[in-house]
Amino acid sequence: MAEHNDEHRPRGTVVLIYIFLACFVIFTYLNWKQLSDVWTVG
Amino acid sequence: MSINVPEKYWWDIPLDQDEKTWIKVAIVWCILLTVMMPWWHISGNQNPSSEFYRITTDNFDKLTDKFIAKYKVGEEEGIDVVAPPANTDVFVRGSQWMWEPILKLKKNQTYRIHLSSVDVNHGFSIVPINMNFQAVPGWDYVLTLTPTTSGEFHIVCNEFCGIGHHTMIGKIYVE
Amino acid sequence: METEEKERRVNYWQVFYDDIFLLFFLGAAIFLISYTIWGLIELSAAPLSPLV
Amino acid sequence: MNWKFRVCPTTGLKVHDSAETLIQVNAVTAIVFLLVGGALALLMVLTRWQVVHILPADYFYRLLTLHGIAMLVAWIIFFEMAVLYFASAVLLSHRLAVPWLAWTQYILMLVGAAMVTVMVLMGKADVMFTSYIPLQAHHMYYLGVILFAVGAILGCIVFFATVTSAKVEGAYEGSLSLVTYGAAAAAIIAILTLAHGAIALIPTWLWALGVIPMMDPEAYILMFWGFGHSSQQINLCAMIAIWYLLGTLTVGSKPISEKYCRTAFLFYILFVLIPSEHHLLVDPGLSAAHKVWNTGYFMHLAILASMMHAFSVPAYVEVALRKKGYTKGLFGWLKEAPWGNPAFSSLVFSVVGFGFLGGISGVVYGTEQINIISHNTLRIPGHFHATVVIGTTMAFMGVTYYVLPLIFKREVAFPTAARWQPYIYGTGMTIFSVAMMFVGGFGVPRRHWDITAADAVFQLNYGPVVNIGLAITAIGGILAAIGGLMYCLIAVATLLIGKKIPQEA
Repeated sequence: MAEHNDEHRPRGTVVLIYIFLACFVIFTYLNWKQLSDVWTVG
Repeated sequence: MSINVPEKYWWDIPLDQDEKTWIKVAIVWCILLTVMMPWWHISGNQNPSSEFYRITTDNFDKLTDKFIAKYKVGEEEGIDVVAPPANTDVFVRGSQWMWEPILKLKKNQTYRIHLSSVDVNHGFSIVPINMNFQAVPGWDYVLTLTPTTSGEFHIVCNEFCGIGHHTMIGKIYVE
Repeated sequence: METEEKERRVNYWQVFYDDIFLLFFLGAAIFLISYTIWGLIELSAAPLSPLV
Repeated sequence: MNWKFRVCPTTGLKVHDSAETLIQVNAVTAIVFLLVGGALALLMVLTRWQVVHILPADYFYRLLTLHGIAMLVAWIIFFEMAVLYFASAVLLSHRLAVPWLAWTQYILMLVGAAMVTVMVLMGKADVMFTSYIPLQAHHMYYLGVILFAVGAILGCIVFFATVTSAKVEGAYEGSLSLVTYGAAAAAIIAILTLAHGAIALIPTWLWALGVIPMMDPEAYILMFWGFGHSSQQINLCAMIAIWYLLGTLTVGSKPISEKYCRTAFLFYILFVLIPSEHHLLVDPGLSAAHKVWNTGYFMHLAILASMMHAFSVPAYVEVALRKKGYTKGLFGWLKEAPWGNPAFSSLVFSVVGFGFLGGISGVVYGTEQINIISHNTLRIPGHFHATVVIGTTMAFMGVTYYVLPLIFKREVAFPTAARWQPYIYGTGMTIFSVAMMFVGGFGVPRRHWDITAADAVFQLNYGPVVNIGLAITAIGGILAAIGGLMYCLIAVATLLIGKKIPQEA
């Protein structure tokens, strides 16, 4: 089947999606970091 | 085409390797995102409080007045300034359009802040530290708060509460 | 071959996915139980202030 | 049966004339509200830009209320009704079931939207989109919202009736197409959402009439967000259905794995509604268990669904382009993509903006603890302008460039302007959203007329970084307003003077 032809594999998207995941991880980390700097509340 | 009826036995078509790998990676990340919340309750210092009580607006009004009378140390722009000792019940009253009283707190001391409103919803936002909680009429929200930085802070209302909303500014001093 | 194709059973997962009314009820059940009903129960079970 | 159909010369789809008329009226009404909301948006950004500060306080709050309703409710839900009728009647080449019910939908929604607009403009409903009690609006305002919601429920019922009758009468065999399936997910979510709207607003309406006492304010918040937040998940499903539709229309992409895409939609139906909790994370009344569980999307399975779509939509576009022979390197296909087609560039902005800006920020700000540093700050409107405007609105704009020739049978007017429109709008909104989220990180409140608090007893100064950030927000907003106006003008001009496309008898 054509989908299994390596020429037609979505290799670019694979790279893009891991860039996306990296952004997600960094943004999450930065926000937890910012949170840990505010006053203590519970 | 995604606008046409799919192949009859679409369930039996296996996923591509790229799709399978991505799902696995994404699941791991989703589990991490989920676990962070309970984990922070155990080991983090900033968690939304789960302590709250129902209280009528009249009763909250009276409790705040009593609290102000007990610990009043002065006035600023006509608003009472109070300096409560650490580990006591502190009352913060939101109303159209002011936060009362002005608090004088000590750095690294813990206070039980009772937050509520006596008319409509208000937003309790401490700037520039950027901490935000909701003040809801009929609800006493108890925040166990420990200021860890000193200076002059403002309380901004960040829930729309009427045309004078933007003039609703309070103050906290931390020494 | 052709007749065999026609007699193949559609996977029951596929039948489940296609039943949009069943999905509607499942979605309603999860949302109502997890968010709405649980939330309303918690709100109504909130304690009265011990200070008054 | 003597239903009137025509055959679309481009797609070969059979179009029922009632479906066509209803798609037209809903889409045109949507665009009118977009124009109104866009004009108001311009006034909003020019007020929050502290140097310009154009509106007085009462008008700012009043028009902000109307901006929210015109955009988040009227534009999007009218357009979604058009999408539901398109995805059912047109894509299944079937008649629209019960056209009179669909007309009732349209009239109820129109009357409801008009009542709300008039009440807000008269100054009888300065309550914001949320209309949190005990703040009270005129009872006609609540009735308007209720009528609108009932109308939208009827639209969903027409959708399900059409899909069911298509199945019964053999218009299709087996499973629904992926786009129709996504629309079905949107319709399912819409019914659950609008039911919550009714539970929140009917008692509030009766309270405003003086018939019953006020409900508990926290219970109102709980019910309101079952409506207010979940209605954004209707947009989510409709938007993703349109992503697949645009992928097919622009580059001929097709789903490689139906199982994969449909599982993602299934996760939405089941798990995407419970994070209405996002708005109650720093409120009293709910335990940490309720908050963590609900804001966590059932172990973030709905987030998993979004991440799955985030992979499959571009992947299918890439595969389609590679099959056309653009196989050079990793990104050769991207270079050869039809960037001059406004539907394609809208799709790219929608996917990238929704994912990178709206999606990530939404999940993070909606985390129980992180909400402490985000609740009601400008981070929140920054987030949802990325999801609802860059995401949903740009997807809807993109599909309009196909709806105009297919449903209105006219060629798109001003093709050069249409080419540029997504870039101007998308760039403007990206600047706007990013700047807003950045400023919100300093604790700048949303829905606030004057953050210097010049009229208050104490003045505030957030510092130069915030002032510059708000200026950049405004510039992004102005750019987006230009792009939005271009879209409205292109659409209106096409309807009035666009070249008619000849149809087969």
